[in-house]
Amino acid sequence: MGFEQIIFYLLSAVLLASAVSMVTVRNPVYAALFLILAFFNSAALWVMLEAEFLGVVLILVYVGAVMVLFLFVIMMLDINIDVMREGFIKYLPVGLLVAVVVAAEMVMVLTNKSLHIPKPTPQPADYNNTEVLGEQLYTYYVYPFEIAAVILLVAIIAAITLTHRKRPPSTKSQNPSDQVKVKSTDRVRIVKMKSESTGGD
Amino acid sequence: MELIYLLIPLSPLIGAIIAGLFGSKIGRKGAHTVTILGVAISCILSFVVLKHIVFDGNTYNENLYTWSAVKGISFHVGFMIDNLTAMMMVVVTFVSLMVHVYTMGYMSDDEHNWPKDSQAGFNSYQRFFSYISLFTFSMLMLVMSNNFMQLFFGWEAVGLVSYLLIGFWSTRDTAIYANMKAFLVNRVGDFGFLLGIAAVLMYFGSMDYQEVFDKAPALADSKINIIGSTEWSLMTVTCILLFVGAMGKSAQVPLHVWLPDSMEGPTPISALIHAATMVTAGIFMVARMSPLYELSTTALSFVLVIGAITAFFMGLIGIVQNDIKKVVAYSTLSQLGYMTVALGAGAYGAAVFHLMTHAFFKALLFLAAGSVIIAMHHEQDIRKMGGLKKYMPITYWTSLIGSLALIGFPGFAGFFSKDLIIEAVHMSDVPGATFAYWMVLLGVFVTAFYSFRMFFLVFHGEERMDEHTKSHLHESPWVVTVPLVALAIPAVFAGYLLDPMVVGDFFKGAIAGVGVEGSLVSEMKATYHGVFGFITHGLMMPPFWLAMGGLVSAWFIYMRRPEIATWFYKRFRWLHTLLDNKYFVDDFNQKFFASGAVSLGKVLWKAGDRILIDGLLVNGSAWLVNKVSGTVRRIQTGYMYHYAFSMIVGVLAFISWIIYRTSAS
Amino acid sequence: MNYSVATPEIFLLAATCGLLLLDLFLEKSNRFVTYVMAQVVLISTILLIVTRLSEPNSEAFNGMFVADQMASLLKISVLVIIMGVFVYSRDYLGKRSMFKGEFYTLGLFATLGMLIMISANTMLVIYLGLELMSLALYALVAFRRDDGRASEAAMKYFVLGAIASGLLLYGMSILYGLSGSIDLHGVATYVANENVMQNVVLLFGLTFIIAGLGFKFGAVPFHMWVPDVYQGAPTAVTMLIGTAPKLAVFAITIRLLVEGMEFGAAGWQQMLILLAVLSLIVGNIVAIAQTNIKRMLAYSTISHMGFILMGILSANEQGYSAAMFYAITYAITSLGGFAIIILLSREGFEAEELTDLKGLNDRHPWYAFMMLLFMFAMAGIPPLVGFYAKLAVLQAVLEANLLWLAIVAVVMSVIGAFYYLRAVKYMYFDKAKDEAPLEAHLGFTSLLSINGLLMLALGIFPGLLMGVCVEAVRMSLAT
Amino acid sequence: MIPLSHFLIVGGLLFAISIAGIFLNRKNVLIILMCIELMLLAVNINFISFSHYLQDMAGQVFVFFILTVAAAEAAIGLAILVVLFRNRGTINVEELDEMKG
Amino acid sequence: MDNWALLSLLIWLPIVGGIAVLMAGDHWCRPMALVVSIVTFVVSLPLWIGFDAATAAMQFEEKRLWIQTFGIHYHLGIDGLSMPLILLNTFITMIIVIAGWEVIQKKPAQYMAAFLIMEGIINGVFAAQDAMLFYVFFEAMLIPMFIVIGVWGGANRVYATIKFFLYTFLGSVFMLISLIYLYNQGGSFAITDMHHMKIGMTAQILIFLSFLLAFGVKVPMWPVHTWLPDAHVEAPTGGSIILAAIMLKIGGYGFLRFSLPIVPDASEELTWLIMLMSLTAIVYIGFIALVQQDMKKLVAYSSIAHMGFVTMGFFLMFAIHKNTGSYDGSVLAMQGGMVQMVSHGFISGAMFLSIGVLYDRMHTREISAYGGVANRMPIFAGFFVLFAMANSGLPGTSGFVGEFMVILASFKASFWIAFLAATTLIVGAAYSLWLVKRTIFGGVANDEVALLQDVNKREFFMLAVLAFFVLLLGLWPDPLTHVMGVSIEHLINHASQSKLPN
Repeated sequence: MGFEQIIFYLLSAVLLASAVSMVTVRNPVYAALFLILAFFNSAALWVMLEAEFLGVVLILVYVGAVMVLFLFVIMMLDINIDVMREGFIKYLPVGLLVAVVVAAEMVMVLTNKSLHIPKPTPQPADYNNTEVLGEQLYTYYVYPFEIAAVILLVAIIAAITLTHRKRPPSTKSQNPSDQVKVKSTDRVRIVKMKSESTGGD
Repeated sequence: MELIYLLIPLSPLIGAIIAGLFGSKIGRKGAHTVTILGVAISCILSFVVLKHIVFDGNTYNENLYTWSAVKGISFHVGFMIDNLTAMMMVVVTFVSLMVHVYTMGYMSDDEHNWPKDSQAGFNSYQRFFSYISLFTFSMLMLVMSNNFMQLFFGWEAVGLVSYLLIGFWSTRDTAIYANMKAFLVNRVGDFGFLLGIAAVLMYFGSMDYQEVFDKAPALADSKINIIGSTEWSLMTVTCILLFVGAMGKSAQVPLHVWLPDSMEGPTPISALIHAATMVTAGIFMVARMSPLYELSTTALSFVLVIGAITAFFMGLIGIVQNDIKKVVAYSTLSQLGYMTVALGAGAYGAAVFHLMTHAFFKALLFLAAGSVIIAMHHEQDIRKMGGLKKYMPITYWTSLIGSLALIGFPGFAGFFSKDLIIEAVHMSDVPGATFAYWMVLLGVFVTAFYSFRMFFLVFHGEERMDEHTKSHLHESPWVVTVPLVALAIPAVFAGYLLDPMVVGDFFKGAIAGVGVEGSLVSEMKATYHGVFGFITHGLMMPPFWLAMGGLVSAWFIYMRRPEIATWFYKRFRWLHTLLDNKYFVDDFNQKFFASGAVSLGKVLWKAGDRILIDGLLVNGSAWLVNKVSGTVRRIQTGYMYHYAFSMIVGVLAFISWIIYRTSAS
Repeated sequence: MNYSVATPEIFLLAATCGLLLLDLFLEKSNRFVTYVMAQVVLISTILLIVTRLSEPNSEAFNGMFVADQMASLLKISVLVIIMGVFVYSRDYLGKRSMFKGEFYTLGLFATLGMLIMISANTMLVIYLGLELMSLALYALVAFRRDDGRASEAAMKYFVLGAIASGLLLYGMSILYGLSGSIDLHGVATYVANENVMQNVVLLFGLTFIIAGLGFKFGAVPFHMWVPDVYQGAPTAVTMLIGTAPKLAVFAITIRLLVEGMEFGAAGWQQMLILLAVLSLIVGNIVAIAQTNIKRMLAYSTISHMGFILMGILSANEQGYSAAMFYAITYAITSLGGFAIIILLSREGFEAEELTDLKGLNDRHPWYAFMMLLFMFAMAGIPPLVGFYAKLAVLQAVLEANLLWLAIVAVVMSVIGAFYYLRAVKYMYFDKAKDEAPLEAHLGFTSLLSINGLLMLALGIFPGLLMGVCVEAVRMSLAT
Repeated sequence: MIPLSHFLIVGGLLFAISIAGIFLNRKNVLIILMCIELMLLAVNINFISFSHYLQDMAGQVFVFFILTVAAAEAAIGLAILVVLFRNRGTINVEELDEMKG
Repeated sequence: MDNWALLSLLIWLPIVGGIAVLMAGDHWCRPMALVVSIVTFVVSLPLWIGFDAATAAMQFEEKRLWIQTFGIHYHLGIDGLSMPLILLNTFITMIIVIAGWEVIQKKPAQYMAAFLIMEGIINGVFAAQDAMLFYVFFEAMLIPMFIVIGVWGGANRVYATIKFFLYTFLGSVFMLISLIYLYNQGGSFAITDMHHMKIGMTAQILIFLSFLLAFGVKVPMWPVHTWLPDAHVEAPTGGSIILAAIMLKIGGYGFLRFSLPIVPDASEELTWLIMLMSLTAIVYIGFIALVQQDMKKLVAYSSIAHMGFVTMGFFLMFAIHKNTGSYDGSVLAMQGGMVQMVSHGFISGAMFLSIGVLYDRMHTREISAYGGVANRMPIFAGFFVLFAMANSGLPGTSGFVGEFMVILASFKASFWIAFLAATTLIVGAAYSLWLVKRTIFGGVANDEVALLQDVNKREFFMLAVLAFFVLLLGLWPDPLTHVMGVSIEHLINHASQSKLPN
């Protein structure tokens, strides 16, 4: 077993283990962290497959943005984690059975000889994955690229539409411009009063 | 001449239409005038035709219009006028005319027969005239027909009018029960009749009498299959089927049950329809078809036995009847049996002859009974009559003539025809003839007994009616008595036509066997020595003595020693019960056929339609779909993971299937 | 590069972005302008497509975009239907504080997604178009933010939709691995040289593709989202989801299965048969048990998708054109059906239950008559258009020698007729329980009338549209 | 040398795990969203392995777009989640069954 | 007379007229509907006058391409089989309009419009020469009928109308499959092209069964008849009339137009089945009719029994051929079936109308609620007895003609077929007369009956017209049989030749 293989199996094992943990772990924060671990491992796998750019993007975009978003939401929605895993065991046999059958069948099919493609020769050292990909994206794949842009736009619009809301009038908040504009007369009212009679018997 | 033939049936029809549709406009007088005029024209013209056909020796057989023509088969309406037809036309129109006249008196107070709130009672007088004229038309169409279809037309049409007239007083439950029963029983006969016609059409390929008769000899030996491979003679099957029709219309056992009940109708129609004309249509039909019957001894034997049974056993019932009309009705049944026996023996001429004489004297008897009923204020129970002789002399004497004619007193019309029949049966060699001979012979005694039982109970002895009725008793008006007298004449003298009609060649060409060497007719001819010879011969024969015995017994038992009747009643109570219940045939029919049909209908409806088809198949499948729907919708649990699960299972199933398939191949 | 081929899409994108900006500067009271502008955009897009109708089939963007007859026809239909949705939903949105610019921008983006799907010629663009449409629709379902049901529906739709996308993608990855191309032509070339029924990997990939498509169609067993989303979404959005997207999904199905894998027909035909039969059975039978009218229409949609799939699985040109005719006419029909539901609703009252239809004939005979037409059209009773759609599909199925399938289909449509009849029964035979007057603006009523009478007109003269569909399919698949 | 099928099997197993995660998880919608991310990751592994073995950039390009879409999807998914939480006060999957049948 | 587009006019005039009536609103709808129906009737008369009875070819033909994709033509034409039925339809519609004149107070415009539209559609059914056009009309008819029963029907109308709809719909969808199959095989939807196609035996059997289901339900034949009693009972008078008088005929017509000429070999093979079903209808249903407590149900069941003669008459040709080796008598049988159809149109229409007259007064159809009606309504009673007699097949009325011909012809096929068929003489009379006895005759049964008023002029007119036709057809059926003769002969010639591919 060569070094490459050892690395591959190690990464794969960790990847799968973290995926299983993500699915089974009780606390959603841990789940998110396991997912991040899975992303790291697969990013490494991708690098092994000479897809350096995508590996980096996966970490930057997924771990850096998407998963942070997830964690943010987890924190924001104060969820009672005690009840989170109830019934998991109850449904486990059926679920496991289906999952195992799916996995078994997938393995059966994916080892089929028609998918046997010889390992290509490694790219030369000066091969720049990012450059090739970038060139393809901005020339040949410009149309999908534009669509992807629209998709992101839609995501933005949708997210804002759904979550952004005007604060209800009852909410207490400051208004800086009003604060700045304030004058002394607004704050202090001088009231003239008659002096009280002090005399008295 | 064609115009005359056309006018004969149409003039009563026109009268019927006018009286029926415009009865309220023309009033009672208009109605009876127009209908009587119509029938009178018809009657007169019938005599003209009689002369033209019989004496001038013409025959007529033409089609009037095509009812429908279907490839190879055409249905026509047309007339065939020969001696038989001419005679029937005269009988029908004459009796009908008499009945029309009589009706003016009988129905004059008809509105009393209706409840106050019944508008159906308005114009019922006009309606009645319309019906009997319509009947005359139908009957004429029946007898004048030259083909089977028109025969069936008339056959059913007279049935319809009979239905309407039996139920004329439609507010009476018994009447409307009786008319339905009459129609249905007739329909049973028609059922066979129609099948017979179908057989004729199938094997003879025509509906026309003449064509059928022409082809008959060639088909005499044809066989047909009905059940399995058993071969039946075509002629036998056809003739028996046709005769089933006659059994219905002419009230032969076991389809006789409707006739006694039909007495629920007003008396004029009992006379006209249920004694003189319609009920004899069956006899006429068989006589008309005699060329076919001659070819099947089996059928004749069947006819003979049925007739014999009817003649004797129906007569027996007459003895225990107390309703004046019922007695006459059973006597009619019995007499129809005589005619049928004659047909069965092959003496068609004798049957038709008896038909004619019977028409006169039986119409007479009915009308006389009607006259009594009017006088008694619609009381029909003979036990509540008696001694009417002095109040109603004309009725009395005409009744006596009728009764004597009925029992076959020598010299009266019935004597000739009935003796002739007995004679013919005696000579016949059709299987069953011996049985029939004894039946008709005993029937003579019975006939005399019940006829005079009634006669004595009505006209003689003590007056058993209540005082109110008695104080109003008087002879009927002229419109009633004139027809009585007019009918009494032929009741006496019609018999003297014996010479030409039966023994002569009067029916040659119209009825089979006439003028053929070696046939029954020729045998009878050989022993015949003129009318008076016949009478003197008759005086020495058993029928005469039996008749006298019956008459005397009736006189002795009911006039002299009524206790004998009581004793007899007590001693033979079972017999009385049997006779009084008409051999339980009605009960059997009611229980078995009527209730049976209703029960069967209910079972079929509930078990078949409601439970099986509707319940199980139709609503059942709807229920099933609903049930499945309710179950399947529960799969839609609302839980996201179940939804996802179903998707995954779907994919999984596909993959498994693919792997199975590709690895299998 | 020939960008002009994609002019309509480019215009729609630009105009939608413009509308997005415009809306920002509009007062709430002037929202009507957004509505009008959205309609103008749609009409203009239609006109742009129409001007290109006579041009031959052409491709753009390195073959990723294809403009053919089928695409033009489907696009026009989609745009027309979206216009209808906008007209019908205006008052509905207004009364429920949903009359916002975002509805229109998201709606238009979804439309753009559909157009992209229709013209897509590679798996990549198919996927992106699908996602563009789906994401916009997910958001629209949840558009009524204060409605718990809507957000539940949106969540279900989103999660299941994402799973379906995952399945589709997995299938695409397998196809890519086998053929070495994400281009449909490349896939087609590969499939043409393979013995499909022996190639387990190809069938494996195909399974995932079919599952993904089946989800978008709402075919059993991938249908579970349909009833919940139909019921939960605001009716205006349900109307949007239930109509135009079916056409887009039809288009990508044709692209993937027919243009990409026509030689693999033997493989996908059998899978589609299963989906079609299950859809027909489950859709029709479960619809009977429904009391909620939107759920009922959801199950009815499932059954109709069964018919569309039947057309496709016939794997002949008659079948494709029949399915196309079916999809277009069905979309128009169900548009009208939902319009009636909108009509029955008013401020503070959602017409949800079938019983809300009671006595419609007494309340407003004309609307009742229109609904009658929609219902009988869905049931497939001539002379309404639904019949010809079924006729065409059955013809194709019989042409493909699938007699038993045709029998299942007709038996199920008899069962299905029951719940359409029940709707008619409520309208015509029952007394109204709700006497409130039915109000609608002129645009609504006139469009509804046109929509209803179109059922009849297309039923009496179905030849034209049918001919166009046949021609479009023939022309498009000829290349 | 690592054969292609090994990479594919890793992808396949990952796919299976994510599927199992989706329907085994009955309490938290967030986990489901994460499972979806995992599923897309599995697909991406497939694409990249194919891309590498086929020496074809299209697979990588596809992955690029999948990543983009996945991000957008996550944004919308989380937005819906937030809306849902606001309306219902829960993201428990078992309580999202108001509509059924 | 070559191209006046008379048939198109007959289809579209009432439909457009119906829409106009709908628009006209409740106030003017009645006279308008009457005018439309009369005009339609008048327009239909030239069909009779200009009809050439010497040819079996289609007359008054119109042909235009309709749906190019499937080569479906808007092809109309009539022969001796369809022409009388079209006239019957236009005639009966007039009666229905008059019958609903005062009775229908609820949404009269919709009521009238529904019937006028239905008239047009039914004319289309009889005139269509393209199978798909036929099918479209055949199905379209369900919609107005569904509404008519459902809106103006009785208490249990919803069940009845949905049952009616689904039953008939289920029947016809299989026919659709068969028609498409035939199209796929022969490339044409023209009925005449289908007549000349060679078809294998298995296919013939299946096609025959599908046609049997479609038309058998419509006729209706036992055992798919149970929708009819329900539909009749619940339908308003007009609905019952059109149902019995016209709709049932479409089933019979379908057998002649489709089953016999397209799949003669299967028809021959399965004649036993038809005979079995027909005879069961005659005997079994007859007994069921006997025990009905509801007048309409009784007449409905009797309709089923009478239609048994129609189907029997149509298929006797094969039984006759089997028994005698020739087709002699087949024409008589088929002719009988056709006459029975037309006659049943008048008689059952009249019966339902009569029941409607009673119902309008008493608001019940229970036989037991009546008795002695003749005492209060003598004129009506006269009509009723006449129609009841006609219903039981009395010679001289139209009811006799068809039964007579069929029974006569059936004897050629088998004694037992004739025997069982002839039992209708007894059973038919039994239920008809028992009905008459219980309702019309007898003493005044109760206070409601005592308050009855006799028919008014409108009712008298309708009943009289129907009575006239019942009698006319009974006394002189020749004009009717004459126009059908050649077409029937042609059909029998055609159906007697095997269509199996060699």
